[in-house]
Amino acid sequence: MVAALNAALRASLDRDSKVLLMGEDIATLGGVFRVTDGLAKDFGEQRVIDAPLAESTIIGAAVGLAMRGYRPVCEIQFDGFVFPAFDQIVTQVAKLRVRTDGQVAMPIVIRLPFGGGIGAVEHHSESPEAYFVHTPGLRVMAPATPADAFVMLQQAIASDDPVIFLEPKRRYWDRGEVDLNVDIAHATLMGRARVTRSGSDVTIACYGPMLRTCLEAAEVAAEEGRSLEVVDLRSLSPIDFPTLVASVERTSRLVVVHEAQGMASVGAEIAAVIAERCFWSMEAPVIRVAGFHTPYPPNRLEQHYLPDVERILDAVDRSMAY
Amino acid sequence: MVAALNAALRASLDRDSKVLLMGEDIATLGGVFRVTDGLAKDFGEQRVIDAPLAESTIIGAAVGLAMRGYRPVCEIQFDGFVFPAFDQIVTQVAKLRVRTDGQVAMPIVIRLPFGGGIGAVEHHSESPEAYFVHTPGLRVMAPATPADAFVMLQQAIASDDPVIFLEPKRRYWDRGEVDLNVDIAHATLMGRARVTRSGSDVTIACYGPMLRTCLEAAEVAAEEGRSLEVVDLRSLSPIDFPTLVASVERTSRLVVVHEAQGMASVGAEIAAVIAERCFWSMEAPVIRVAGFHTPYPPNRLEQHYLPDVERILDAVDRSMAY
Amino acid sequence: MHTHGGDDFVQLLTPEGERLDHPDYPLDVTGDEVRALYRDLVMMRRFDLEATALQRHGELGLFTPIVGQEAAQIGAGRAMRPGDFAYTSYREHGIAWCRGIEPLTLMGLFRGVTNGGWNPYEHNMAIYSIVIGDHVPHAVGYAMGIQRDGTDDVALAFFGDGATSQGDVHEAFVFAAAFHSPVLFFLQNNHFAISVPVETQSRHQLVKRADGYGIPGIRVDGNDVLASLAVTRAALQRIREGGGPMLIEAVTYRMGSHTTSDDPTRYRPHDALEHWATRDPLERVLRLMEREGWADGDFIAGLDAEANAMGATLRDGTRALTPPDPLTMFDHVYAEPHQQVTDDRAFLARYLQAAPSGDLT
Amino acid sequence: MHTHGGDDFVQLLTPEGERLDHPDYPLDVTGDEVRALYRDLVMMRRFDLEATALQRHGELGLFTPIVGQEAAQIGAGRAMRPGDFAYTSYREHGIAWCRGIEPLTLMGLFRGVTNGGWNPYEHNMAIYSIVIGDHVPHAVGYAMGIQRDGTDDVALAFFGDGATSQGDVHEAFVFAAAFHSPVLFFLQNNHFAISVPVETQSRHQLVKRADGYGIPGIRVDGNDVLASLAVTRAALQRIREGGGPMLIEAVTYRMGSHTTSDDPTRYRPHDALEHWATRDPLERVLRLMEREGWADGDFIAGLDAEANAMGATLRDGTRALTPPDPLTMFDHVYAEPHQQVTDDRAFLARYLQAAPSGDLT
Ligand SMILES: Cc1ncc(C[n+]2csc(CCOP(=O)(O)OP(=O)(O)O)c2C)c(N)n1
Ligand SMILES: Cc1ncc(C[n+]2csc(CCOP(=O)(O)OP(=O)(O)O)c2C)c(N)n1
Ligand SMILES: [Mg+2]
Ligand SMILES: [Mg+2]
Repeated sequence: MVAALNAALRASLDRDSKVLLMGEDIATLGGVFRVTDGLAKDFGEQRVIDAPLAESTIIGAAVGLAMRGYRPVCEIQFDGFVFPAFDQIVTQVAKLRVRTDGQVAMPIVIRLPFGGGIGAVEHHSESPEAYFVHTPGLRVMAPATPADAFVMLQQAIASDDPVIFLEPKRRYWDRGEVDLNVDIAHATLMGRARVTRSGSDVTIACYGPMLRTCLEAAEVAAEEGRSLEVVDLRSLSPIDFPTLVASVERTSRLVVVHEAQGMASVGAEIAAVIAERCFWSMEAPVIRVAGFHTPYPPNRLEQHYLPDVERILDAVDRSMAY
Repeated sequence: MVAALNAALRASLDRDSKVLLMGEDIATLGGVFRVTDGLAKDFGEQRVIDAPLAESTIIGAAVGLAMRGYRPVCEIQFDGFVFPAFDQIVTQVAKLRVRTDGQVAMPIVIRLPFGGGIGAVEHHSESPEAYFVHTPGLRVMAPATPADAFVMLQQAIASDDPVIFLEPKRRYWDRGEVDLNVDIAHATLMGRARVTRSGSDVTIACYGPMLRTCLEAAEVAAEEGRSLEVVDLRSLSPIDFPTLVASVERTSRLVVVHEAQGMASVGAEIAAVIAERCFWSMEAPVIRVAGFHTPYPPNRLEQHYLPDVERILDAVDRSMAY
Repeated sequence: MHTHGGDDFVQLLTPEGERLDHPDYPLDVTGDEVRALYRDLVMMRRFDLEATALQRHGELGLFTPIVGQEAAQIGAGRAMRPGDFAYTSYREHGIAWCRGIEPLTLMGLFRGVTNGGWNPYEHNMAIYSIVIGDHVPHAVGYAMGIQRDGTDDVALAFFGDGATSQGDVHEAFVFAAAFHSPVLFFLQNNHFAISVPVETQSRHQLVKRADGYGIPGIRVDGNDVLASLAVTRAALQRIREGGGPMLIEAVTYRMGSHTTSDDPTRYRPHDALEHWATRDPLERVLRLMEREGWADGDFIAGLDAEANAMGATLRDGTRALTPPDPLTMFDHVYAEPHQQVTDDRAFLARYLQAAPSGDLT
Repeated sequence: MHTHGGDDFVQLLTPEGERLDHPDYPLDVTGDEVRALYRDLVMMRRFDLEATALQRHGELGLFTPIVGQEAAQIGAGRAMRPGDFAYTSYREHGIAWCRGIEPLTLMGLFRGVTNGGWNPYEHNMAIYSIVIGDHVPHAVGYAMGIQRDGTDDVALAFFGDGATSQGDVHEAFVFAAAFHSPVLFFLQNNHFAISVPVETQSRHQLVKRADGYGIPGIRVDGNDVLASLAVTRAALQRIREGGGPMLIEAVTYRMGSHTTSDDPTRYRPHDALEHWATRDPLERVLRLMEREGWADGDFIAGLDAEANAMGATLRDGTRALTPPDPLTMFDHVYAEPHQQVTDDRAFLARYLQAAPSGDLT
């Protein structure tokens, strides 16, 4: 996936001279995950910028650059370091378009490696998506595969809206087919979910790092004679409810899976909406599989914190038991 | 309510010499809403502190004061100004207890006037509670009446946990009986909801500024022959689901009301949990009444943004129509 | 504490209306130029009066008075070129004036019919920024854009003494210094952040902050429009020539309340207004003009008439500012459609149709 | 750019092991004292080697090397009194050592069995802070507490050159200056924030930042343990006596990688290591001791044995650090019960009982 993201950045830098990258350690080092590797060399320091160590002004400066006509793509090094920039994101990036009655665009992408499962120290494994989904004015996207990472990042950069682009860091090293010649304009539309695996018993909604885990669960379930339909949400704001509702109307059951803690989360939103829209067809309540209501634990305990195949199958069981 | 909060602060300062107040304009001025009026005079500059204009370090310094054994009560002047402090709140205040394996307590209260309806300019009418409810390690409370404000603020200050204390600013000027001699230890427990009005047709769950509006709606509904039960949540983290479930089991219908935008909100959490726990008894899906997915509008439009009696009754109608 | 009261600043016009020379900031001005500046000052003071009155009459929810700070702002504003870009807080009516934004346009925010009010690109001035400090990094980002465009424009960030405590303002200094960006930080030290005196933000002169970043700083008499003009001009010129960021601290005083909701009697030292009244920014220009014979009765009467006309336009125009259609609140949340907004908008549209008054609380 | 390389700092011991005098920072040290300091340095260097090796062998997820920075930290750490309180980032193993925290205790975080590891009150040192800058305001708050308690303790905040760009560090300066709080800011300029050279944070000496707040700043040779000790002692003394906050910039160099995951060959100038090797913090103390006849073969051999023993304890102890019971993750989220935690805990408890391995991914 790292290579796919790198290729997407390269393509975007090539396509539009207004695209700039900014972040900590992204130029000379090429990013701690090497997502920007080689880009400073090829596009120069003016377009691939090593910033001082200050997230708030990485985003704040991006706002000014956007106002001057640029399209900044900012990297926040890890999920846990996005909070110093929270004010600029929520108060300025998300709101400036509406505050100026549409006269100022905020074509800013904030790339955020997120999620756990890589054995990192604290603050390096968080899933802050709900904070952004709750915030009007932001789009939130999370690719789950290299192919989607390649397409979706380019779409995010091309969008005139600000996008929080969540990169599932435990999938950074995943390999997969990427069609580098895909026509971005005709690829799966931004904001659309995708039914990644069809099934008839229970719908599983997930995104980012959990897609692979959910597909594994579906494999195991299939062996046990249960047919799971796996929906990759891809976009978290907006959420593609039409696709999800259509799936749930077929299966009558839904399990939502994410790593983030559950209270007032994306899973809560999905459960609330589906419970309403599919009220007459649900044969079981929406079951949520999420991180616990604790700060992310020390990494030797993360396997217990993170939803895994077993917990997903347990939720499927509970759903089927209704 | 302002007087009740002032009395609660005074009582807490009197009771425990470790209690300190810190914020912008709280000492000499007595706070822009006069909640701290007179306290600097009576308790001195060492205990009622006018801080430099920097929210992040108001909270960050409170962390250090707490580590030195103090119990800081911080005022953030308005809801929209809490975001510069977001990192300190989410990363430090919420997590330090668990990060130190319980050895460091964070008895910090963050007072936050919140919500709209007072005709203020932008950033002065927001409802950021979902951000905090989503964050493990924080307690979130919102009183709706002067009497509760008096009790709950003292409970929050006495708690060893950090509390985001949301004060419904459009109710600041509400008057109501406050028993200044109430025994805090025996008052309604922290974290408990209260059935403010009993009814049989539909349960309305709300908190803070919306309680009065919901009670008004219940009055109107009663005239039309509909019996609404109004539950004042009081605490948003934790949420008192036992009380809420008991109510919904009686009425089989739930409407959740808040000013905050709906996506991944407190309303979503409640809808998700109730849909699951009351799956067999619900005669209608949970209906949510919330702010829209837009930044808070210019104040001349706020009446359209904020849930009002009509919108609540409309939701009741929709619930009853199932 | 008097660290902030010291007169160690650039002054070109004394309170008594005497011209001073300054080796680094020479300024030749003609009678016409001074008259033009005086007109700006007078219009701003009148604007302030009128807007305050409009608030008192219930036509505005709130207003942020400028009185006392006219010279700092007009001097800086008149030093700017059209291609420069200003980021300000909520009290820079004088900058808006110099950027060609009609006084009436500013009323939209305070009347609650918009959160902005003008097209930033038409005037090269961002909308007012209310969250303290937030806009200062924006100016630096804009300046980084200027660098990439290769023009000699400058971005300006206007902010107050209170704002200097915010982390964002510091970070903006860091970035500007690191990238040597063409940005002018213009700090109006009006001695208060609401009720909190500047000494709570710093026991040290605020201009000294610049030293720590290797950014040149200049302290100027903010009640002296000529000094503010000359110093800002010189700074802008230096920045245009590639000199990198600069900081100006304009020492002034907020003669009014913080906003019309504020009650300064609770915290303002009782003799402060008297003291600062002797340093009034308008008075000294008038004295200079009298001294030089640049202002006759006709000029003054003409100005008065112009101010009256502006006041009338402002009053009538403000009353005529009506809230937009409620559905417009959904219009610009996103550039491209967002389902949640579409749904919420549809809900409100249906709802408004059912209950057209829409105002039932 | 060489603004940061300049030797305009306090040095009491040259790289060649010669003692220098300094008018402001006189230091009388005995052979015993120097030997004790040397022991600290040696133990830290060994600790670094051992921990790095443990990481290479898969026993730690990550480690943050200290090599090169031993003198800055040991000097500062040994200047502290027990009642002082230290807030540090993740690389202050030398401070931890001086605060009596066993090297093994530090391994918990890096092995992923805890996010802390020690009781801050037992050692008067907060747990490591990973989010850059966050802990600096904590030190100021703690110092405000000291002021209210009326003791003469001092809070210390240790942070890096990269951290100086963070808004929180600036705000901490602002608060400390405003309240004249007893806090010592100790900045280790090791020339890098991961790959980013200090010049990107500031083109100007970092110690100069202090000037802007009216905070006295001292620049010290961070590879000279005697200078670090003397300067920190003097600063602490001044602060204890009510002198208010101070900043020390210790100029040093990160000889290792940022963390064991980092590859410095991608960004470190190729001759930098050679250059800085000539300024090694241990070497010069050894030379001094040799010169003075303070270190004989026995002493060196004894030290070596002690370091070996520490290494063995570290290796064995680290391997024995096992993850706590999964249910402990719920233990200290709140002081008082929270229903959501209670529910989640019950869920995991049931779940672990059903599938005791708990590790099925
Ligand atoms: C982040 C933030 N915190 C608090 C406020 C509330 N507030 C509005 S103006 C103000 C004082 C600002 O003082 P200063 O920067 O000196 O500007 P002045 O009002 O004097 O022009 C405060 C605290 C705010 N708008 N933003
Ligand atoms: C807020 C934040 N942003 C980014 C990071 C990632 N990060 C970890 S260490 C580091 C560099 C810190 O440099 P410096 O302050 O000089 O300390 P040093 O590592 O040199 O000791 C960065 C960017 C972080 N931990 N916190
Ligand atoms: Mg001010
Ligand atoms: Mg460093």
